[in-house]
Amino acid sequence: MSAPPLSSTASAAAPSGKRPIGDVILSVQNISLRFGGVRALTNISFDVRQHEVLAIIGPNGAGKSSMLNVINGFYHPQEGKVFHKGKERLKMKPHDAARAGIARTFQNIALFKGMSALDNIMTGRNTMMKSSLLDQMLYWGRAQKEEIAHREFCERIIDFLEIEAIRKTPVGRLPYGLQKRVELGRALAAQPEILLLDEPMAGMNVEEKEDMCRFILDVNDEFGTTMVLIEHDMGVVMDISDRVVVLDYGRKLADGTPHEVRSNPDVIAAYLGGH
Amino acid sequence: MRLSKFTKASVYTMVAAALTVGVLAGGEARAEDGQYVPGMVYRTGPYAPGGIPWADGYADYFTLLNERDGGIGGVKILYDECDSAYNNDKGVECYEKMKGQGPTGASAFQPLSTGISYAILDRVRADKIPLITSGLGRADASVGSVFPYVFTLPVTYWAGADAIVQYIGQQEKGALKGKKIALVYHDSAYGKEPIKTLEALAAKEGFELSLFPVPHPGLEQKATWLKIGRQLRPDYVIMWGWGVMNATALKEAAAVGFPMDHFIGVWWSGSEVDMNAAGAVAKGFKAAQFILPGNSFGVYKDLKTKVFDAGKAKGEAAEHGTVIYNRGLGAALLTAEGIKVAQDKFGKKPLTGEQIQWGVEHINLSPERLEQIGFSGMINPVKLSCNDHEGGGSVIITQWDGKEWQPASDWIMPRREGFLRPMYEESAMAYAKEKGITPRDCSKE
Amino acid sequence: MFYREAGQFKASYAADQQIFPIRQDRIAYYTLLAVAFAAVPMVANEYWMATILIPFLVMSIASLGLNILTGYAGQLSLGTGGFMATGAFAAYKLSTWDIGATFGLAEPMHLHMVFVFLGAGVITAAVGVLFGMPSLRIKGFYLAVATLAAQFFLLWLFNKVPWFTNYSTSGVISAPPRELFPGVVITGPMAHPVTKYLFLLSLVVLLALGAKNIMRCHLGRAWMAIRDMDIAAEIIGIRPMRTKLAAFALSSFYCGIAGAAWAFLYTGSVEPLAFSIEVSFKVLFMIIIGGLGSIMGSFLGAAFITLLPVLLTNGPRLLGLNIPVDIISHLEFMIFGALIIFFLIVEPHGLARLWQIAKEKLRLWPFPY
Amino acid sequence: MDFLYNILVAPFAMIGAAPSFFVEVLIGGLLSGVMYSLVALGFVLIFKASGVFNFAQGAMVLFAALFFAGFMDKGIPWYGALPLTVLVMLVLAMGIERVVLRPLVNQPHIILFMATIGVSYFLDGLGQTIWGSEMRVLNIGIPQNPINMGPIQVNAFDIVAAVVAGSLVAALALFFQYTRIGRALRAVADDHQAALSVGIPLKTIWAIVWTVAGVVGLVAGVMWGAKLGVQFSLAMVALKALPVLILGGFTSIPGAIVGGLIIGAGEKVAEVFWADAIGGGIEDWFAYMLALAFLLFRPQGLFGDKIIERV
Repeated sequence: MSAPPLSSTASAAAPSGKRPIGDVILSVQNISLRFGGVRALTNISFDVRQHEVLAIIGPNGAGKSSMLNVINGFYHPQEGKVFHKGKERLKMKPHDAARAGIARTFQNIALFKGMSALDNIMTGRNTMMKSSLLDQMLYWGRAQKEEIAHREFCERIIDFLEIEAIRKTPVGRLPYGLQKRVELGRALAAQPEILLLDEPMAGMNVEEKEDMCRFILDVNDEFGTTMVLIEHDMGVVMDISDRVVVLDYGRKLADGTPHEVRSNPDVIAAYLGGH
Repeated sequence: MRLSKFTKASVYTMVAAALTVGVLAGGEARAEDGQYVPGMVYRTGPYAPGGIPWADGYADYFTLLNERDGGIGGVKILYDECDSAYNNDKGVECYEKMKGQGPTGASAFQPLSTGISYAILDRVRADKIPLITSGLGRADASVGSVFPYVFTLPVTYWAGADAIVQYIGQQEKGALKGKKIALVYHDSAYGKEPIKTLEALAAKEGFELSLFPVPHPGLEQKATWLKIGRQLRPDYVIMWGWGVMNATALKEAAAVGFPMDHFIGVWWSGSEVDMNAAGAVAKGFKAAQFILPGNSFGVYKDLKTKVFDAGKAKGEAAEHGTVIYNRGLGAALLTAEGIKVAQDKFGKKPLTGEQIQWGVEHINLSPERLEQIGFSGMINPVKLSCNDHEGGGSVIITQWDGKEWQPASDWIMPRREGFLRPMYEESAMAYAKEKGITPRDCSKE
Repeated sequence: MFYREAGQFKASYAADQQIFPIRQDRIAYYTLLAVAFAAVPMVANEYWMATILIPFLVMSIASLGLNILTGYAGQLSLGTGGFMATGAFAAYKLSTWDIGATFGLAEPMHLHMVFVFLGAGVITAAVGVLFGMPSLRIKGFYLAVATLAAQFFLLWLFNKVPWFTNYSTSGVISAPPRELFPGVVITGPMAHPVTKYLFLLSLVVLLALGAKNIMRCHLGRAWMAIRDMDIAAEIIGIRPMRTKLAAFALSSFYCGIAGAAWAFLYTGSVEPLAFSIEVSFKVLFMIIIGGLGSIMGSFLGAAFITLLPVLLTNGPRLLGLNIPVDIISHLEFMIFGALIIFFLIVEPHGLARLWQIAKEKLRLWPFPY
Repeated sequence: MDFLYNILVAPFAMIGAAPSFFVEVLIGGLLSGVMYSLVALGFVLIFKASGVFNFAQGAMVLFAALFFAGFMDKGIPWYGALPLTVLVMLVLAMGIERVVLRPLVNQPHIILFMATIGVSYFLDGLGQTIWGSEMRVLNIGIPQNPINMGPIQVNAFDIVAAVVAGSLVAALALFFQYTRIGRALRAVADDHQAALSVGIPLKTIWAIVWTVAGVVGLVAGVMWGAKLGVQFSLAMVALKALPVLILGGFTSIPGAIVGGLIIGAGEKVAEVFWADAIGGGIEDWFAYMLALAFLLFRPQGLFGDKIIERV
C-alpha cells in the first residue's frame, strides 16, 4: 500500500501553505439538464482549476446541487460535455467518478446511520481495498494487513478532524455538527483530487462554521485538494473561495474572483440586489 | 425510563429462560404404565379438513379399547397426539419426540402423509419401530424382505391405480385400446406414486395416458381443466388429489362440462368433506375405497355406548360414519391388531417396536376375525407374511349420490401376481442397492 | 463486578479490531465453544440432539445467510427456501455422482462429504447471483416479491426435472450413507446423531466466524453502506452491482449449505415441498426476532424459533394441562405473530440488541452510573 | 431441437388449429384474473393510504370468510351475517391501528411490512382457534354450470365473480369520489403531512382504510370461499395476488384490475399452450416470472408512481 501523500501529523505540523492554482482539471461545457419539462440547468460552462476553492452560489432552486450531481455522474445532462483532466467523460456512473478521484458530501447528511463514525470513514477507502472475499472471510494475512493499514490512515483523518472521542459511536447518535465532520472525513478518506461540498455549513452555529472553514482551508492547503462548494453564507464564500460561479434559474450569471463577482451588476441585480 | 424497561425485559427473559429449561428438561416425563401409541395426525394447516376426521377415528378406536376392554390384553393404551400439519419437518420432529415415549417406546407410526412416511422411512428401520402406511406411502415397501418395518396393508397406490383401471375396463367391456385416460395429480411424492403403474398399464392395455400435475395446494386448476375438458376430451379422468385440490377439481370439471361419472378419484379424493365443498356439481363422481363409509358396522354399536354417548368422542357426531373417519378407525384397528398378535407371542405386557413388528407382520384379518371385532363389511380380509406386507386387500368403487357414497362395483382384487408384485420387487431391490441393504431371507422365517 | 474492561488497553489496531475486544467476552466465547463441543454431546439425549440441536444449528446457518443479505446488505429476500432447496438437491447430485464411472475407474468413487457441502454452497451461490440480478433495478417490496419468483421457480424445477432426483418416481431424495472419516458414518440412517452434531457444529462455527470476519472488512462495510443509503454508497465509489451480487452470492452460499445440511444431517430425505415458502418466512422471522444485521442475532433468532414450538407443545402438558394439539398449533401461530409485532415495537433490533443492552448494564453493575 | 419446436412452433400451431379454444382459454384466464384482482385490491387500498405493504391481506380474506361462514352456520341469514362480519372487520381494523400501526408510526416501511407478516400469522391462528380448521361450505347460490356462447364455453361462476368485482370497483370509485371520508382518504394518499395540516385525523383514516380493505377482503373471501369452501387454504390466495400487485403497481386501483387480467390471461395461456414443452404445472411461478420480467423494464409497475431519486 502506497504511503499516503499527506503529512502524517496534520494537526501538529505547520501548514505547508496554499499551493499555487494550477491548470484546468475539470471543465463543464454547455451543460443542459431537464427533468421532464422542467429545465434545471441551461447551457452552463465553467472550469475548475487544480488546487483552487471554487464556490457555486445562487438562490434556492438555481440548480447548484444539480450541477454537483452532473459533475459526479449522478445526473446525466441531455446536452453538453464534461472534460476531466482534458479527456471527455462519457456517460459515467457515480462510482466511476469516485474512483476517478471525485468525492462529495451532501446537503442533507448522507451518512450510513447503522455504522460507527470510524466505519463510515473507512468506507471512504473502500475503493482502494483489494483483498478477496475468501481473504476477508479468513481475516488472515492480506485482509488483516490491509485493514490495519487503512485504519491507520483513517485514524489520521480522525485526528485531523478532532473526532477521536466518537470514533466508535454509531453516527445516528451524533449531533449535527459532528455528523457533518464525519461526512467530510469520509470524503477525505478517499484522498480525492476534487472534493464537492454541498452546503457544508448549513444549519451550523458560528463556532461550528468557523471549525468547518478551518478544516476546508486546511484540507485545501495540506492535501492540495481542489474544492467545489455550495454555500449560502456570503461572508464565508467571500472569505474562503478563490473563485465564484453564480447560478440563477439554471443559468450562469457570473464567474470570477469574489471581488469581480461582488461588483458584477447582473449579480447585484439578481442576487445581491436585495441587500 | 430506559432502565425500568430494561429491568422488566431482563426479568421476563429470566422467567422465560427458567421455564424453557424446566419444560424442555421435563417434557418427556411420562410415568404411566401401558402401551404407548403415537398419533401423528394433522388437525391444522391446509390439509386439516381431511386430517381431522381421520385423527378422530384413530383416537376414538383406542378410547373404545380402553373403555371397553381396558386396553389390549389388559395393557392400557397410552394414546398421544402430535400435530404434523402435513408438514414433513414437523412430522420428523413428532416422530423423534414420540418414538422413545412410554415404558417401551412407540408401538407403530401411521403418519397419514406420504411425504412424512418417506421422511421417516430410514429412521424406523434404524429405530426398529413399525411404520404402517395404510392406503398411502411408498408402494414398493410392500416387499417385506427389503422393508421389514414398513407395512402397506391393505392396498398401495399402485394397487389402487390398477383397480381403477380394471373398473374402467369393466365399464368399457374390456375394450380399453385407444381410449384416452387423463391423470390429474397433486404434484408431490403422493400424487406421483400411481404414474409408474398407469404407464405400465397404458402400455399393457393400449390406452393413451396424459398427465396433469397440479401444484400444491391446488387452488388454481382452470388451465388444467380447459386442457382436459375442452381440448383433450379424454374418456376417463383419474384423480390423485388431497385437500382443497379435490373440491376445486370437481368445480372446474363441472365448469367445462366433464361428465362426473367418468371421473374417478383415489380414496383420498373420495371423502364427504370435499364433496360437500364442491356442492351439487359433485353428484355422480366416483372414488375408489378400501374402507367403506357408514355407521351400521358392528364396531359402531360399542363406539356409540362406550365412546360417543359417554362424551369421550374427539370430534363432532356429524363425522361419525364418514369414510375418512372410518379409515381412521380401520388404521387404528391395524395398529391394535398388530399389538394383539404380538402379545399372543411375547406376553400380555407393554411391548417394544421390534416385538410389535413381528405382530403386524403376522396379522391375519380373516372374515371370522373381522366379524368378531365388528369390522365385517367395512374392510376386506388381509393376511400378511414376511415378504408380503400388503396382504392382498381389495378395492371397491363408490359413487357420490349427492348425499353419500354408494357402492358402484364389487370388491376388485388388484392384479398383484405377475404384474404389481414384480414391479414392487424391482423397485425395492433398486432401493436396497442404493441404500446398501441386504434383504432378509424370508424363506427361513 | 466481573464484567469490567477497565485496565484492558489496546496497543495495536489489530488488538482493537478483534472480534471480542473485551477479555471477558473472549473467555465466555471459548467456554461456550468448549461446552458445545464437549459437554453437550455427553449430556444431551438423542431427542435433544436429533430434533432440537441439529435443526437449530441448520437454521442458524440459514439465518446467517439471510442476515447477510437482508440484515447487512438490506436486500429483502423471500427466496430462502428456494435457495435451501438448491443446496439440498445440489448436494444430492454431488454425493450420488459416481466419479469412478465418469473417469472410467473400476471402483465406484464418491465425493467426500466436505466437498459435497462446499460444492452445494458454491452451486447455490451461482443460482443466487442469477436471481439477485433484478436487485440492481428493483428495490424494497418489489424485490421481495421478485425473490418469490426464485422460490416458486426453483421448487418447481426440482419437482419437475427428474434428473435432480436421479429419476426417483416419487420426487423424494434421500441422503446416501457416507463416511466422514473411515469408519465414521456421517449421513444416512446409521449415522449417529452425535457425529452429525459435531460435524454440523464445526461447520456452523467456521461459517459464523467467516461471516463475522467479512463484516469487519471492506465488503461488509460496503453492504452496510448500500443498506443504509444506497445512493450515497454509490457516490463514494461502491459499485452497487458487484456489492449486491456478492451479498446474494455469499448469502446463497450459506443458505445452500443450510439446505444440504437440512436434507443430509437432519431429515435424511426431502422432497422439494420441504423448502416451501413457509421456510422462507421462518428464516425471516429468525433474523427479525434475533436482530437484523447481527451475527449473534442469527443464533438467538434460530434458537427462539426452533425452541418456541417445542416449548408450546411440552409446556402445558408439564403443567398438567391437556390442550388439544390443534389448539396448540393455532396458539403457536398466534404467539408467533404476536411476538413478531412485539419485538418490532419494543426493539426493532431484536434479541441481539437486548443482549447488548444487558452487557452494557452489566459493565456498570452494581453501580447504575 | 424438439424443445425449441415445442416452445416456438407447436403452441402457435395449436392456437391456429383451434382459435375458438384459444379464445376460451383467454376468457377463462381473464375471468380468473378478476378473482386475483379482488384480493390485490385490498393490498392497494392500504398501501395507497398508509404506505404499508399489508402482507396480512390474505389472512384477512380467510378471517373474514371464516366469520361470515361461521355466522351462517350458526343459522344467521346472509343479510345478517354480512353486517356482522363487517363489524368484526371494523373492530379488527381499529385493533390493528391501535396495537400495531400506532406504535410503529414513522418506522421504516420494511419494519411495518414485517409487522403485517406477524399480523397475518396472528389472524390465521385466531380465526381457526375460534372457528376450527374444518372446512365450512359456503353456499350462496352462485351457479357453477358452463354456458355456451356459440363455439365458446364460459363458466357461470366466473361471470358472476367478474360482475361482483366490477361492482366492487365501481363502489370504491364512488366512495372515493363522492364521500367526505373518501376524499379525505385520497388526500392522505397524496400527502400525509398536508392531510394532517388541514385537520384530517390520520388515526381515523387508517382505521377506516383498514376496514375498507377488510370489507374488500370479505368480498374476496366470500367469492373464493364459494368456489373452494372456507378453509385454511384461502389464506394462500394472497400469494396469487402478489404478482398482480407488482405488475399493476402498488398504488393503483386500475393497476390491480389490469394487472389481474394480464396475469390471469398470461398464466392460463402459458399453462395451456406452453407448459407441455417444459413439464406442466407452471402457473405458480409463471405469474411471478411474468411480473419480474415486466419489472425489469418498468420498476414501478404498470400504473405505479414514477420513482425519481434525489440526493
